[in-house]
Amino acid sequence: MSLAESAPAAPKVTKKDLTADHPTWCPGCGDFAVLAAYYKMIERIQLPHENIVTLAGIGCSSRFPYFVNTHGGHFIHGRAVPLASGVSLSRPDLHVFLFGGDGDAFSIGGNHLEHGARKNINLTYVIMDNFVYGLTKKQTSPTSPLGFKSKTDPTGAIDQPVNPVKKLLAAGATFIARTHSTQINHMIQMMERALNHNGFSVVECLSECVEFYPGAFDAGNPRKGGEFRLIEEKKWDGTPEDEQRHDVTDEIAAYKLASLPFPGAFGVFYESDRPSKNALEKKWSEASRAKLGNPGDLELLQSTFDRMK
Amino acid sequence: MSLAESAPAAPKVTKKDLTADHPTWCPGCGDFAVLAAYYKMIERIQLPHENIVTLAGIGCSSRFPYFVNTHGGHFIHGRAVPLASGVSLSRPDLHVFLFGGDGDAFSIGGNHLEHGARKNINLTYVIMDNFVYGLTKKQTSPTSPLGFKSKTDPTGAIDQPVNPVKKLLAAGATFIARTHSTQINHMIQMMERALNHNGFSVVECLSECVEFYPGAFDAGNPRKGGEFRLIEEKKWDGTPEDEQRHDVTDEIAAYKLASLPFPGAFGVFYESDRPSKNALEKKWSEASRAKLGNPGDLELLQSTFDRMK
Amino acid sequence: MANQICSVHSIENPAPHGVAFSPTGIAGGKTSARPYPPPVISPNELAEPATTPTTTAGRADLRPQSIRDAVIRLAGNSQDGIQSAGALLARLAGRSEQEVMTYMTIPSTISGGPSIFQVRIGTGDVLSAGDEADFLVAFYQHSYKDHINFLKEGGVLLYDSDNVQPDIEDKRFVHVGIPITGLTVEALGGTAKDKGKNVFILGLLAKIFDLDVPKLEILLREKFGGKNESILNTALIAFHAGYAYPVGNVLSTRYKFETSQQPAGVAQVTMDGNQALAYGLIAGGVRYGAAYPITPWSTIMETLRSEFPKYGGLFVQCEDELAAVSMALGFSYGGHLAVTGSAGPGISLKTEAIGWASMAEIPLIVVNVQRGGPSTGLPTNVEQSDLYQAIFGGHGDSPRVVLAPCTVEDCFYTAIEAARIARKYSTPVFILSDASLATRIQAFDEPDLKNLMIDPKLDLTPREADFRPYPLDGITRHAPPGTRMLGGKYPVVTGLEHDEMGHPTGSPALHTGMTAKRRNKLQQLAAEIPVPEVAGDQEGEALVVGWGSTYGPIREAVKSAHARGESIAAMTLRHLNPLPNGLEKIFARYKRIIVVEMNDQGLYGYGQLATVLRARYCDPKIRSFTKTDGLTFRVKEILQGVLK
Amino acid sequence: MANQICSVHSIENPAPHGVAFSPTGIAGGKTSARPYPPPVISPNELAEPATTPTTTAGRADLRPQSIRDAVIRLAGNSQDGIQSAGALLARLAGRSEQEVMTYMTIPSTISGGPSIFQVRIGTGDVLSAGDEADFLVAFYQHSYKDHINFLKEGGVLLYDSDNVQPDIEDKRFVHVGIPITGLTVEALGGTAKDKGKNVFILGLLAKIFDLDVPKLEILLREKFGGKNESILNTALIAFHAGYAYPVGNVLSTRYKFETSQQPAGVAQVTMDGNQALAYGLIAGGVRYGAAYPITPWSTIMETLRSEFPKYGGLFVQCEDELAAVSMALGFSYGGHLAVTGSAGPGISLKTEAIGWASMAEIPLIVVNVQRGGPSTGLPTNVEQSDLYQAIFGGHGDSPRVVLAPCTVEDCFYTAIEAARIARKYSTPVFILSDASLATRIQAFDEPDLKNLMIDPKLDLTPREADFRPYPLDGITRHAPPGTRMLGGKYPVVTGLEHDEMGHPTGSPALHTGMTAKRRNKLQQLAAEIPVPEVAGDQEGEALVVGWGSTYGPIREAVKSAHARGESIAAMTLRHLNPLPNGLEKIFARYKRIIVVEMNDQGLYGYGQLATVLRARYCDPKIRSFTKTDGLTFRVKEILQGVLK
Ligand SMILES: Cc1ncc(C[n+]2csc(CCOP(=O)(O)OP(=O)(O)O)c2C)c(N)n1
Ligand SMILES: Cc1ncc(C[n+]2csc(CCOP(=O)(O)OP(=O)(O)O)c2C)c(N)n1
Ligand code: SF4
Ligand code: SF4
Ligand SMILES: [Mg+2]
Ligand SMILES: [Mg+2]
Repeated sequence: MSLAESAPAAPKVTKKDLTADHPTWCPGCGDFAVLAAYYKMIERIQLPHENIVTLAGIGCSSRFPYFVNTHGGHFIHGRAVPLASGVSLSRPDLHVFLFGGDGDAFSIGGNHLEHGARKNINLTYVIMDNFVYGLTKKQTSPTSPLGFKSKTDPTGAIDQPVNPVKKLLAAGATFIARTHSTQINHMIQMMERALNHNGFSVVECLSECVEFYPGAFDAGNPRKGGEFRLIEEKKWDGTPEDEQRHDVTDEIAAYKLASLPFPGAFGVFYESDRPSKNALEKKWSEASRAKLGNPGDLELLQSTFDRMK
Repeated sequence: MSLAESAPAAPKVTKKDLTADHPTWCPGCGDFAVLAAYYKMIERIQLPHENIVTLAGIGCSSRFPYFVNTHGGHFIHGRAVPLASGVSLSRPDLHVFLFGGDGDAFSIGGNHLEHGARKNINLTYVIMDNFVYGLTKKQTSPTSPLGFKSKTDPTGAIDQPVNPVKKLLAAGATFIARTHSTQINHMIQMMERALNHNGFSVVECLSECVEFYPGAFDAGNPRKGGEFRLIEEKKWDGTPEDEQRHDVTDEIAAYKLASLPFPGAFGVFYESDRPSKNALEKKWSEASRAKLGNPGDLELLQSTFDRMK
Repeated sequence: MANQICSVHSIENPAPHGVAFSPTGIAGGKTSARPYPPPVISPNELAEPATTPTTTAGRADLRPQSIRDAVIRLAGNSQDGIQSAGALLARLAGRSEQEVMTYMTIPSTISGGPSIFQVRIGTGDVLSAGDEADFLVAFYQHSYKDHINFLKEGGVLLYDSDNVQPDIEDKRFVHVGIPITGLTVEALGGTAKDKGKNVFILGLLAKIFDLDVPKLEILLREKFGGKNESILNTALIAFHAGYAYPVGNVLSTRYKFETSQQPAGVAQVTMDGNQALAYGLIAGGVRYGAAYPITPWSTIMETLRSEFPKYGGLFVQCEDELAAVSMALGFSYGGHLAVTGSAGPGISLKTEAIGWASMAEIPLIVVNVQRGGPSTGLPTNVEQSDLYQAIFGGHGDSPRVVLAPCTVEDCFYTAIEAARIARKYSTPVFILSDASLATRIQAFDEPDLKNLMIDPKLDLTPREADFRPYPLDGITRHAPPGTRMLGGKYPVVTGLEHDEMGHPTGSPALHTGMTAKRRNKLQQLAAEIPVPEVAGDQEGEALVVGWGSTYGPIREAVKSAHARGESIAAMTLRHLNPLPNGLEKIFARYKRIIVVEMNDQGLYGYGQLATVLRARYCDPKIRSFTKTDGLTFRVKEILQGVLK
Repeated sequence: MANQICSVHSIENPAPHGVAFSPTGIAGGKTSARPYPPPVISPNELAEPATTPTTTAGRADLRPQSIRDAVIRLAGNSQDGIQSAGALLARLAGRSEQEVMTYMTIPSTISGGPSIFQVRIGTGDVLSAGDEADFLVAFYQHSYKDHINFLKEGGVLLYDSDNVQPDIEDKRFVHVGIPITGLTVEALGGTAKDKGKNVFILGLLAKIFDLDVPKLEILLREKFGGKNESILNTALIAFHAGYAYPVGNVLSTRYKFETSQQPAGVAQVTMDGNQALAYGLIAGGVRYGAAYPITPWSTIMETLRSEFPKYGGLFVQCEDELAAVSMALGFSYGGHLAVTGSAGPGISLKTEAIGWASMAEIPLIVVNVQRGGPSTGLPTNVEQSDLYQAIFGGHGDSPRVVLAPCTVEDCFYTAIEAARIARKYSTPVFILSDASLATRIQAFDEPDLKNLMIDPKLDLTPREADFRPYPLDGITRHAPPGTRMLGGKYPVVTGLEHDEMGHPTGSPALHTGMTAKRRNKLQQLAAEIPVPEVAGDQEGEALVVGWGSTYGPIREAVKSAHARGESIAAMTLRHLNPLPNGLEKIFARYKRIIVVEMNDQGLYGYGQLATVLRARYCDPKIRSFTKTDGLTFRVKEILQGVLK
């Protein structure tokens, strides 16, 4: 979503302005950090307060909008992408942010995620992936690893999990990043870059469910003896090191990166500047109006009726 | 779907046995050839007649089951994969075939296709892709190319189409092939290999809608001056030529192949022998029963109730 | 000039009012004073001069005769373009200020097949497409076989003698055989082969009915005058070949429609119900929408997909109905009232999200163009079996507004009213149309757009500090994103039960209060819905109640029964949920209330509207007459059903 | 011994029959001869000895006193494990052949929070969890504040004096302060910190109510005796610490439940409604299913996901509800009757596919564990607002069977009946449970599995040459794939309208005939449903009609009103669509029919069942008493609502 679109000169937005209801999340839930990063990011960028929209589906993570003092919506399970798309396509003045869980995004919402990506609708989607169904108290999620013991897989999950980055690449998402809720600065960076991307931008954020999947992401957390492996992006400085670095416009390379074993790499996997549906539809609308000489609504409908006499 | 499963010694099945209602398709529709290939394939393999199930969603192509004299079902739009999965998971004695269109598979049914692939359910899905909505008379489909003029895109489609092979690869389908309804023998080969694959096998078959998208696939039809570019699979014969050939177990290579411009390559893109959900669930069921000493149903429920006293 | 409105419109909705055909009818607006029109021409009147065709053989020209009404059925295959020929006739009638109504069948097989197009043109009210044809044009043997019994006794059978061998012994009809295929091929020099048959027929009919040729030529130009000149020429050649054919040799009479008594001047527009509904939405200020294709809804979305952008809006074809309703809600949440639509299967999929609209109180228009059900059912047939779902389909207590247009003209005005209600009450509004309205072509008075047109403004006026998104004591006024909240508190809309500020709550008192709030606003709406007009005897033996597209046949049936001295009246409900208040007073004036519907009698013997009325009024005299054959009601079916 | 069945079961379903508590009650099976039980112990009786606690101070042991019934409410946070303590009490009651019912609230916030668990144990019928508590155990100050008013006058407040400062001036209650936290930590050596509080309380209650300690120890072993021995030891230590506490110093009475008069021997099983429903499905021969998680349905799917494989079946968690219902239909089509389920939002999503099941005539069981609506609504509260959707939710004329269990025991038998009906009529069957049944724990007579258990056999017997998949003159008998068709013609099941062989058709006659066929089979079912039993006066002033979980409170209310001399009776409907025949005869015997439901009064003043009954019977004396506060009915609310 491009900053260009945002109207200037609103009063300064502070964390205090952005704070709403106290989160109902369990103490220690990874989602708190995602919320903090969102506050910080908006504070840094200073978006006009009233032009921020925070939307979500259903899930623990999807309670997000209640905890943010912006225009917001808490929709139904799995359909937040089309809801947000409607807002984005009809309101270029707004910054549309979407938050939700892995079940919301990849299970019930999987098809909408894919078509939103394909159509390249201009919005930013932060998927708070905890590898489990939190709100409904520990069922297997589409990202639960094989062997994960849940209430619906008491002896361990047997279905191969979704690979979010691969799915998004194949679907045609134009910005795909991955981060970890214990890495607050990295989260902020990724959210900001997603926001600045003009098109469908997704950030998968590993966010621990301390209640039902504690320690799930320690392997990606240095403080827990894990490795937070950052993607080094090409600087195009012609240096030999640069050879080794990742070209974010290279879809195949991104797909390879996405094949790394858990916890995998973090950072920007892919970014492309394919035109957004917002831009294409706008162009079409303007062209069809121009062809008619940009008539007024009444004039236009009247002329249509005249043809039906 | 593995032949191993099929019971032997049924009376010989002939095309005549398999023929049912006369197809209601428009004269010249590509789907006729797909039907013919299906008859031929079954005749070759000689599956027990009563153990063949032909299922479909909704669309012109999805009328398929009426034209085949096997057990069959004409379900609702986009949900045929879970329907077929239910049949497959509960009836190992059956050969489950699924037919449908691009809208059915990639638009409304996109999520089910993906999860069916991920769970690797044992069935064969032939997607009759005509790049358009036929039954509803020419709206843009998820595979319609950019610029395609339809009733919902009168000045040409603007949404980037789905790439079926990429989608299926990322989703985890274990057999992915592509064919063309003017290449009858190739169709039969692909269907047969899909049938013999143990897991979720998909054949994307370009099948022309002469009514609403005539000539769509001429570029892949030598008889129309196009090129039917076949995928050469590795023979593992250590010859230098073999270096150039495609390794169907190489996911990245398959993804690259899928990136070729239209009409792209035809043949098997990918095949892997990841265990099917059918096998995994069976194993789990047998294990849990064994743990209990394979009790009878009554005995089992009684013991459960005894624990609740 | 048309009067296809079933009942008075809501006061805030300045549509032409329904006409009461009985002098005692409630004044129904500008046309209600119009005298009770005489019954339509009888079969015999029409056909009598032709009953002895043989004697007329050889005569050069047609003896003129004046008629008020004619039903012409064109029977062929869907490929023959009989639809376009019929549509041109309909449009001509519209331009000639005649009443017109068409009826067509769409083959349910993909590859086309037998199909008909029926045009009824009249100088008086034309309320139905007609039970019987005065003229049958048969292209093929199967057309003849399937439809000859629809031709009234004494009616004229016009057949393509190249393809049809009628039973000429059958003296009930006037047989007029013309080698249509041959003549067309001949006229077009084989180039377009027999593709011009439809236009040839048009020329033939122009001669027989003494139609206005210059006007028809203009229509042909409008229809075929595209990029390729040759197409238009071919059409004109075929037309004149048909017109020039010496039909006098085989048919003795030239029929001339009486010129209408209407004060000329009010121009008419001619279109089908789906077009009327689409343009009504535009007039009502709807500029955004999203949907997924399905018959018979698709043509609305196709129209809006092209039209909305011209008005600076947008209509999106989504991946499925779940996405479509959700995107439409995104538009509405964004401050632009949006529309979504489908037929039964798709509406079923939208159920969950529509429940969110009820709970979050976001306005939305949901169009259901009903077809035969359940499940995929009969995609190209008509039925009124989705009323239960529209009223009761949501989980939880989720009251919805349900409107049903009853004519093509009413599709236009109902769409405007739906938009008004959705905005005023911030709630989802259903429009229940059906397959017969969708494809039926009617002419109606050109709407007064200047006064009707709603200019949709995005309301971002800053909200005061005391703003409550969900006031218990008032109707919710959605504050779209982009609105500055002077109190500094920004609202979250939600599908969870909530307090006045939109915070989730499990409070017993609040759930009770909010449930009542969501119900009360529909009760408020009910109070502003006018009591529907009753046509016919204002009290007496029987009141026939209907809804939707059965309006015409019911009116015509009641009219003719009345003419025969029956004590009977007709009422059509356009507001089905909430119902208008005061119906009990009307019911009290009749001995029998017969609810006529195209749906099943159900487990207990009552159709869907009948069940709703019985539940509210507990009046045992409310009875049902229903059918489920997938076809529109014939006038005589209704007469049989209601008179006993 | 339990009699929680609301009405006689279908003859083919050999469940224990409902008990008529009035001598004139219809004989309701083996227990119906049981005499009218005396009213439950009065607050004063219970508390009187304790009203002057001070005087009793210092006394070493408790004075025994016999009681028939006690309501104990444990109030703390969801983390305190009060649920498990309460559940153990309930199970103990079950093993002691006492009636028991529990009630709990689940915090709607994710991170847990205040929550209660209430156990009512009685020697007579226990029909509701109780309007007031005899004992309140308060863990925290907020527990005390929120629940003290639920304690009846003279009731005993047992509080953790480490966390709670009650208003000891409040002389309405007996205050018993015990440093529960401190004592537990002390007993467990701080190791498990205050985690053992719940078990400590259990020990305390065991002493106060003179419970069977050996039995309790066995229960503790069953519950905590897992892999880790130390857990069990901790539990036993905490339990005995509580039991050993000299509660006599602060409370004078030891309460002893009367030993039940029931002929011992019939063992009882104790479980919650969702378990009962799940095991009922297994007993009914259901072995396959698919669903998606949602509160309060999830625990059924979790049980079946583990249980079905043990029976050689399978339950699949799908990607969404659309896939779930479709996969369940795949199982059923394959010849294995399957179940799917959800709560409102998910059922809404299943609507389209359920319509296919009606049309294709494939059997299916759909469980809806109702919660507060609309939309996401109140996920953890109870409501009965999905009845309309269950009966009327599908598009097209798609009649569905709708059953509603009314007790935990009935959940078990209703599941068996649903499976029987789905098989016999090859049609979708809804089971409407609700959030209160789902989590309520009750003890009931151990079912006679030997006679009940259905062995699901896959029927692949070859079909004769004259086999018709959709006979107009009979009930569809699905031929699953794998069946040899001796006529050589293999069937296609379809959601399109079809002829008897399953070929798609648009034939008017066939659509009429098939629509009637799908309706008639439900009318046949109606004929075999027994007329529900009426408890209380068999004719008189008022008949209170209910459905689902309101059975208990309605029975108890009517019972006490009756005891006070009111002319009143109660009837619970378990079959909601089709309704049993002959209700009109029952209604005729009363002056007022009051339908009590947990849903909204709607636009016209009637709840959902009331509306359905009014529509069928058009009897204006059918009235509604409804509420929408998301809570189960209190007995006194019902009394206020129905007696005026
Ligand atoms: C249609 C529908 N189906 C199911 C549910 C129940 N439900 C609520 S949230 C959820 C999934 C939660 O998992 P996730 O999306 O990963 O979010 P998390 O709680 O883990 O943050 C489910 C199944 C629902 N509310 N609506
Ligand atoms: C729920 C639902 N939505 C929409 C439709 C209407 N519909 C039927 S088939 C179809 C798409 C047809 O396109 P495709 O799947 O590509 O099949 P084709 O006809 O091209 O073979 C649609 C939108 C429907 N029957 N059900
Ligand atoms: S359940 Fe898990 S995801 Fe939900 S709030 Fe608690 S810790 Fe977070
Ligand atoms: S419309 Fe197209 S896809 Fe359908 S039958 Fe005709 S040619 Fe085939
Ligand atoms: Mg999650
Ligand atoms: Mg297609």
